[in-house]
Amino acid sequence: MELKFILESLLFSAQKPLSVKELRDVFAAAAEAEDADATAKSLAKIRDSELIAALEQLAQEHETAARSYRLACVAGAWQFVSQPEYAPWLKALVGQKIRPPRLSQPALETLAIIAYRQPITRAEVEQIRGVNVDAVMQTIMERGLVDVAGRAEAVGRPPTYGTTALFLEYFGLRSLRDLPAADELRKIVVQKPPAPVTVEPGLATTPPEQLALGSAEEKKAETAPEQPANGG
Amino acid sequence: MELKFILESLLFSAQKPLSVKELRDVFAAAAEAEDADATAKSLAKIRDSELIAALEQLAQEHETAARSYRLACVAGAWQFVSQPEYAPWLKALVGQKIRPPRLSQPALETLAIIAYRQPITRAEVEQIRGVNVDAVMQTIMERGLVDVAGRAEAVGRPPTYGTTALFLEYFGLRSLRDLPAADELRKIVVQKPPAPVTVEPGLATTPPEQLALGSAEEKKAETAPEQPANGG
Amino acid sequence: MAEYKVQFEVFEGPLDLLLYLIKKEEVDIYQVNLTKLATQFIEYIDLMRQFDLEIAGEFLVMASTLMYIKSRELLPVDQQVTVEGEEEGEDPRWELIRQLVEYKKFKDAATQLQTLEARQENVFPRLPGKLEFESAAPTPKPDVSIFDLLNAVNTVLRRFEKRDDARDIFEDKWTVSEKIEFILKVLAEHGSVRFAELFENAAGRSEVVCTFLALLELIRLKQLICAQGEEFGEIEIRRAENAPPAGAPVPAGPELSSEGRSDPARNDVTPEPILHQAPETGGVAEPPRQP
Repeated sequence: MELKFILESLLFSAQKPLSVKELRDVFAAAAEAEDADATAKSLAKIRDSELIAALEQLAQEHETAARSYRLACVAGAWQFVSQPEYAPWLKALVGQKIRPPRLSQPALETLAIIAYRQPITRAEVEQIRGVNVDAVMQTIMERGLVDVAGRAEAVGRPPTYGTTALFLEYFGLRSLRDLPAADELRKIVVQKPPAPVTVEPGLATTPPEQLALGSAEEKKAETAPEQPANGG
Repeated sequence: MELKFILESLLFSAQKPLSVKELRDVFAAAAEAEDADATAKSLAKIRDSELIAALEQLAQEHETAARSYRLACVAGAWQFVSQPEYAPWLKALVGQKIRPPRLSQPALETLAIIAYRQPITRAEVEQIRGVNVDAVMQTIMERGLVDVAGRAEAVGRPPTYGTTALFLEYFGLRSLRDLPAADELRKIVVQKPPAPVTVEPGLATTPPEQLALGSAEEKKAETAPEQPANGG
Repeated sequence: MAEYKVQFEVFEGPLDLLLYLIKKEEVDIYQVNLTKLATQFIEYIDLMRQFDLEIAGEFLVMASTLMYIKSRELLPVDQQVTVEGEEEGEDPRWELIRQLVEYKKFKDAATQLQTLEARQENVFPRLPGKLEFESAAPTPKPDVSIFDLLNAVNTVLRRFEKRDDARDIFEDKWTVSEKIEFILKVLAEHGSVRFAELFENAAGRSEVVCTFLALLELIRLKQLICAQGEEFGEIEIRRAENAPPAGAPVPAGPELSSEGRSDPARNDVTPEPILHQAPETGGVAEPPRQP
């Protein structure tokens, strides 16, 4: 495997310009990996001069290929950049309002549970949904709808999750109090490990009713009209 | 300015895979810009077929150049991706790719059946696998790889299932046509041999060992129908 | 048997086990000796029981199909009966081979998907930094509403309730030993019982499987006799006349199963082949689905 192609793949995938030092660090890290092969190990201590020579050869090749992008070195950092003549279309691309993809049903369900039961641990969400939620939690966290809220007072102090400001924005809610009442969902009993004795009752194990809604909203919840079963 | 290079610069700069429709929208938007030049205007109403032809030519060129990346079409959207052999260094650069855990053997088998035979009912999947698939169906639906596709015209109108765009993305496929050996598996034609090998009638008392290999070998030699070997 | 112990594997289902046995023989699926296969399959099931592994209902259904195929073959030609309505195309041997070939192809396809899956783990998309032309446009409104969220709440609730029921009915209620007691009690009261009757009130698949396992166990312990008044008629189950005292039923153990198991290769007089015609009576072949 040629050094210049490894460098090319790194620069092509990097989100920012990379300096020779940063590239050298990547080679060192790759050689440290558990499953590092002979090639990776042989490049562990590559010299800056070799890197620079390979980078310059690479830049030359791309110059010759005369495509719509080239490899540039600016202030000592290397980066693939597009040629200026394509700016009109790139501007149009940036201006495009690309809708984020629709949330899947599992994502919505997980989101609903977290919204009504926050702060809640992953294990508790799984207990209610009855399935592993790793993939779906990752999606909604990546979308910025859910974030770590703290840690539960349970064994291992697992992280708890809650909804974000973006969640409210996403669903057009002013605050969590605006969530339509869903008493049933709040009532599902999730087995929590007993709280440590030192914790005051009402802190770690506070019933979700008290966390999700203020007591004023509790009344609202009671009188709330029948929820639409098939809305949306 | 060549269309393929404009497309290349767009895909080079885009932060997500772009579909033909999205690319068409970019050309339309660029033509609308105040300072749009003649080239931009001339591409305002470019046809999908032209775009696809240019994209395919572009992908071909990058394939031929045999660099460390290529232009890929996954689930109908185009994107530059790295060649797998550079993964050790890319992992060191951007960290392990975030991906849900690998699929289990039952999940893969069930997915394969649904992928090739969609739309298909749960009962039909079970008939092929010979086991209950409730749990595994839940897993792959949860992961968003499979979804309800409609209802069968059978008694009770049971739901039918099909694979999703995420399925194509997960396996890096352009479309269902890209499935390995698609034609063969969609409609499996099984040749009926003269007669399955069993014991000779009337030889009930013969121990099976004596019958098995001898007769099987003979028959094979005699008739040897064109069948894939059962190895692997 | 010893060789199995070395390479004891967990199989996805009966078809998977059959493919494994065929592969070991190194013959083409079309060339496989079904009688021998049936014997090996039953041996494997016995082995699983000796290891106290839970045997899925599907394995038992397949075992009965194989026993049926085998028992047909063991009859001299002039005594073989053509089942009413069974045409050329429905030869159970042929149907089994067709199923195996089809399953094998999908298993191969699954392997190819697995290769693609592993490959994709090493493919990194180019993820360039944001282009800087002007301030980014505001994020457009997503295509989702509060009603979608509520719908999701309702779905969770419905499924949660259903799941609780399911657990009560299917997981906690039935054990094989209870079913053994139940069968013995029925026989003590009525003397005999029709095979199908035992399954009439089954609440679901797992109860059917428990009852069936209980029957097999009692037959193995020589507590029961299965009799059939006429060919393909109803199977009747009676207490064995010289049955040893009913005592506590013993779970399957190595010494018991080696003593009590009939050699499936021989066409002997144990009731097993008759019992394995069960698919014809409609008793076990299609256990009711769980809701």
